[in-house]
Amino acid sequence: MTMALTVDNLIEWINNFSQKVNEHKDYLSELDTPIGDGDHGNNMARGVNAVQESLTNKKPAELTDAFKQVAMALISKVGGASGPLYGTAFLEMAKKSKDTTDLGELFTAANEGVKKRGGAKVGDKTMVDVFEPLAEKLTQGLLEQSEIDEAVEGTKDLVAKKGRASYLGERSVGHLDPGAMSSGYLFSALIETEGIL
Amino acid sequence: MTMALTVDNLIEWINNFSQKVNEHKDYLSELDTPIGDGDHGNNMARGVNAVQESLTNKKPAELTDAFKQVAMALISKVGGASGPLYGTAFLEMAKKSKDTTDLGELFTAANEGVKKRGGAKVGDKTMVDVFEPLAEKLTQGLLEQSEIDEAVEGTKDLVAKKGRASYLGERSVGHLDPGAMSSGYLFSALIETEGIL
Amino acid sequence: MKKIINDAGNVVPEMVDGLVRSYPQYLRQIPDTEAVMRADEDSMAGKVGIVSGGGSGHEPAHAGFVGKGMLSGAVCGQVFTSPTPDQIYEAIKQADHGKGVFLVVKNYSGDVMNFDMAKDLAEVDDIQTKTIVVDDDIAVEDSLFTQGKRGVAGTVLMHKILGAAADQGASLDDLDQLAQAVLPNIKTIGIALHAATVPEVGKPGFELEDDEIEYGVGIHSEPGYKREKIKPSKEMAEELVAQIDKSLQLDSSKKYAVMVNGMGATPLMEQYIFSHDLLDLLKNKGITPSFMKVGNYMTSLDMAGLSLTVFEIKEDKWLDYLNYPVETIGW
Amino acid sequence: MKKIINDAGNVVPEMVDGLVRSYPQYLRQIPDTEAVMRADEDSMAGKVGIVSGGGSGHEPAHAGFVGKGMLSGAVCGQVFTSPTPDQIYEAIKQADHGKGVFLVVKNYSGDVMNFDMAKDLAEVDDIQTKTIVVDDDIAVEDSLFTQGKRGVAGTVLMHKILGAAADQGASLDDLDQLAQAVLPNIKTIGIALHAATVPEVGKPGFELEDDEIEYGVGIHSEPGYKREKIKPSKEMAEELVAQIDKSLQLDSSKKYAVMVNGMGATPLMEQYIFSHDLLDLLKNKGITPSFMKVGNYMTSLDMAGLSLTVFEIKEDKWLDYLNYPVETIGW
Ligand SMILES: Nc1ncnc2c1ncn2[C@@H]1O[C@H](COP(=O)(O)OP(=O)(O)O)[C@@H](O)[C@H]1O
Ligand SMILES: Nc1ncnc2c1ncn2[C@@H]1O[C@H](COP(=O)(O)OP(=O)(O)O)[C@@H](O)[C@H]1O
Ligand SMILES: [Mg+2]
Ligand SMILES: [Mg+2]
Ligand SMILES: [Mg+2]
Ligand SMILES: [Mg+2]
Repeated sequence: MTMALTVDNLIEWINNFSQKVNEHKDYLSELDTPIGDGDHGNNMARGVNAVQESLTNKKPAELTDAFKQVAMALISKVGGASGPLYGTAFLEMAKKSKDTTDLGELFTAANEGVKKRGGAKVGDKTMVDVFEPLAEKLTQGLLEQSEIDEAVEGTKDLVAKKGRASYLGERSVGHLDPGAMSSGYLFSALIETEGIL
Repeated sequence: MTMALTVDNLIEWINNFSQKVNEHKDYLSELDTPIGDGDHGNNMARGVNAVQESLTNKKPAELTDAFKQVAMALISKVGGASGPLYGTAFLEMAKKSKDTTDLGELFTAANEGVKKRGGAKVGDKTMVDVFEPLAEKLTQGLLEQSEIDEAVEGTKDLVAKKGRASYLGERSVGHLDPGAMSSGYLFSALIETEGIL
Repeated sequence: MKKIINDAGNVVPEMVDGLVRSYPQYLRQIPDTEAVMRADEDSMAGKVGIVSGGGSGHEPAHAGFVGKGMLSGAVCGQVFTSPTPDQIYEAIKQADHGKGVFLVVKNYSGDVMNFDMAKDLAEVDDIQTKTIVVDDDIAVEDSLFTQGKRGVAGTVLMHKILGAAADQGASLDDLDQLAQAVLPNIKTIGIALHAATVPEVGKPGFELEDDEIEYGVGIHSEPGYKREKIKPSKEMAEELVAQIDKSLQLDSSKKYAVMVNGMGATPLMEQYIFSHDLLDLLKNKGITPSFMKVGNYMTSLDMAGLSLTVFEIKEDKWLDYLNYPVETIGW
Repeated sequence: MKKIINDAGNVVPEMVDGLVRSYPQYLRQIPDTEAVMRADEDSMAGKVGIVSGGGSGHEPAHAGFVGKGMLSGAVCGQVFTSPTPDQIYEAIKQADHGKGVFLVVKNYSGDVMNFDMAKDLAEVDDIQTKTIVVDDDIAVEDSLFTQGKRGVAGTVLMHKILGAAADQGASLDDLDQLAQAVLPNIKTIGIALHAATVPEVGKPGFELEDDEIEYGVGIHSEPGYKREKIKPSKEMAEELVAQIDKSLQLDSSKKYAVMVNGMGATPLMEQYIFSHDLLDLLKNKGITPSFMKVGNYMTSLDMAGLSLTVFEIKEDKWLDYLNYPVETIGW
């Protein structure tokens, strides 16, 4: 078994992600309550369920199609801030997948897309605080669960500069960022997908 | 000291009544909660306070004027069901006081007025269940606190036929009628007014 | 009790002041009263005036329906307490332009008696009056020996119809006939998730558990006819439609107006969801309403819940009256 | 949680269905979306369309402001969640009559990004669009490095003004200039007595004690800037006016429009009492509003509380736009 991204293990990866999101749906919404509007779990669950429906209804032939189907389902079902951001991430990976199947490169493109769409940078207490360092780790072939945990945990002490949590200013400190947590699941799901890394 | 109704002891009587109503304001509203709309105490307090203001601002020269002042203050301040009923009672006493100062006759006239205005009769679980038997006792010169208590208590087991409590039908049983209770205070206040009976 | 008020004993005068000063284009207050008249009452010259009123706590009823095409005046009593005859009388005087004044009264002992006394006062001035006593609430059994049914949200439809007719020149007798003809066709039934708190009382009129609802409540926290565990909106709609059906015999060959009325603390979202279920149920009976309103029209302070009013439109003219343009805050 | 709903995950489609079917004279739904358009959109031929939208839970906003003289369409997202680009794009397509479409967006990351993506899609079809991002809430400090201020109830005034101008034939550029000129003059600040409960969450967004209120809340149960024991209405009004004053420098030589907006569970009685106190405070400053609205316009589900919006009317034309007649459910 070659260690490479294929349509099949991409689908397995996304299924793993869906499972985690559904399992932790209430937890994600809970994280979104003190520093947001309490809907992140519901938003993401609506999204990943639509993704699974899309992938089941029509199995993509190509990697690029697969990424695009994921992106479109997320864009048209999630809404809120995370919808366009996750959607953009997968849309950028779709584009990039025409040239490469390297997950490091794909996630670097995804991270650039998210930063452009939302205007956030590292330290703003958003999903970028997970995407950026972990894209780097992926590139280095060093992605591990402990790195993921560290990136997610790292958002706790930050002051939010983007998204709803930024309305709280200093009072956002002490809370994990919900979008960082869901992004963490995306990377964990990758680790748990055999043969993809 | 002759035992007769005068402007002075009428004012004292009304003052006693006001005091009782204010003291038991919350209790009257509480009685009005399970079988009414919880405002009888507030309605009556607003009324008797207006009466006192009226009698203080302009001391009536004649008994008829005194009754009329009481009636007008109640009519224009109480509202609800009890306003026109108490107002009518005192208006009828004002009319009757041109011919007699006998409290039995006055209250008989008051009771007739209340019955005509509201269409209730004895047994309908209203203030009539206090006015009618006690007007009779007054006529006989036999008004005592025990009679008052009995009349008021007697409303407990009745099914309401008039007023808001009637919407409850059988479920009004087991609750004292708030208007009967406040009427009870009017009669108790009479007993406590020296030289009036 | 948590409310945006100052003194619980002073809510009505402050409310009326705030209302009239916020909407001077529609309303003016009769000095030294809590009676509110049309700012353009003079343009009613030659027409019959319509005066309504009742206890406060039902906003926008009734002052919110004062204006061109609807009421001439509304008299605001204390919270849940009928207004007094002297104030009703002042409103009658101002609403009279020589053609008489029509009074819309809800069927509560207090309202009926106070309006009656006001009529007596107006009679002395030779002001002609007629009255309709609205009793649209079907939750209470009717009976000759009791007060009978209550007047609730359907009263607003009565205001609308009479207001349109009066604006088009109907006489006092015309209005009387119209009101009598319309009345038996308006039926309302309500549901509560949480009772109202009267400011001077400070606690809800009755207690419901976190998962309980009450069917058949009135607009003064009067308890209803049964209490149940909360159900999906669709099942609540089924219960209310079944009650209305019993009383109106809903029939696809007839025309209906429907009003879904929020009780004060129930958001429009829930009212629209209920309407969705309601319209489905009616559709199953072959009925599409000819006229519909959804919103807060006759509230009960901060009560959570809603009422359903169905009005059988027996004459096309009635539908025209419902659609007749008005200039009010609340319609 | 006690609500008149069926499935917590299905509240928005059911709500939109109920709304549109209750008011077919005003609204129609774009099939397979939760986007709501004017029933008479065709009469907008030759005019610029105006599309707004956002998360649901703010009823009557935004669909209740769709109609002649106001919005062409409103896109209803999930509860408190921005609508998605595909649905916004559908509304843009239908609102375009060759003169372009103006978008009114509230300043939330999600709304801004989703509307941006929809604009990108419309560009492919050569539909011209311009956008105003409304950020009237002064409870949040502005800053170049953050998302900045939120869009709240003042957005409704923006709808009103742009809708009136568009109906009178303003071009896309005219509307853009108008919106830019108006925006800095609209300021809003809110207060909560009780937070909202999102149906899918099932409990309030934050907890307040029985005697606590929160100043500066948003319309999604975002906490505000301070929490205090409940006070008389007059003192709450003082706090809110002081905040507005800091930001607008209230001055008796200027003209103002004022909107008192109920949050969903606060009855009109309390809103009118607050308005009474507010008008007294303004009067002390020599100010009588040139225009005023009191009621539920931009709610937050079943949140108890209200917001105060003050809009400095710098041009008489703006006042004309506010007074321009509309045919909507919610204005
Ligand atoms: N501008 C932004 N850039 C990057 N991430 C963002 C931005 N705004 C919000 N987010 C992310 O989105 C998450 C919130 O998503 P969600 O709750 O679904 O949307 P909403 O805030 O609209 O309710 C935040 O926790 C954060 O990680
Ligand atoms: N038709 C009637 N005849 C006699 N008494 C009545 C009638 N209707 C009501 N009452 C009396 O009025 C009392 C209620 O008064 P109150 O609470 O002040 O008025 P409301 O019922 O309008 O709130 C009842 O307890 C009853 O004694
Ligand atoms: Mg969120
Ligand atoms: Mg009472
Ligand atoms: Mg009462
Ligand atoms: Mg959201």
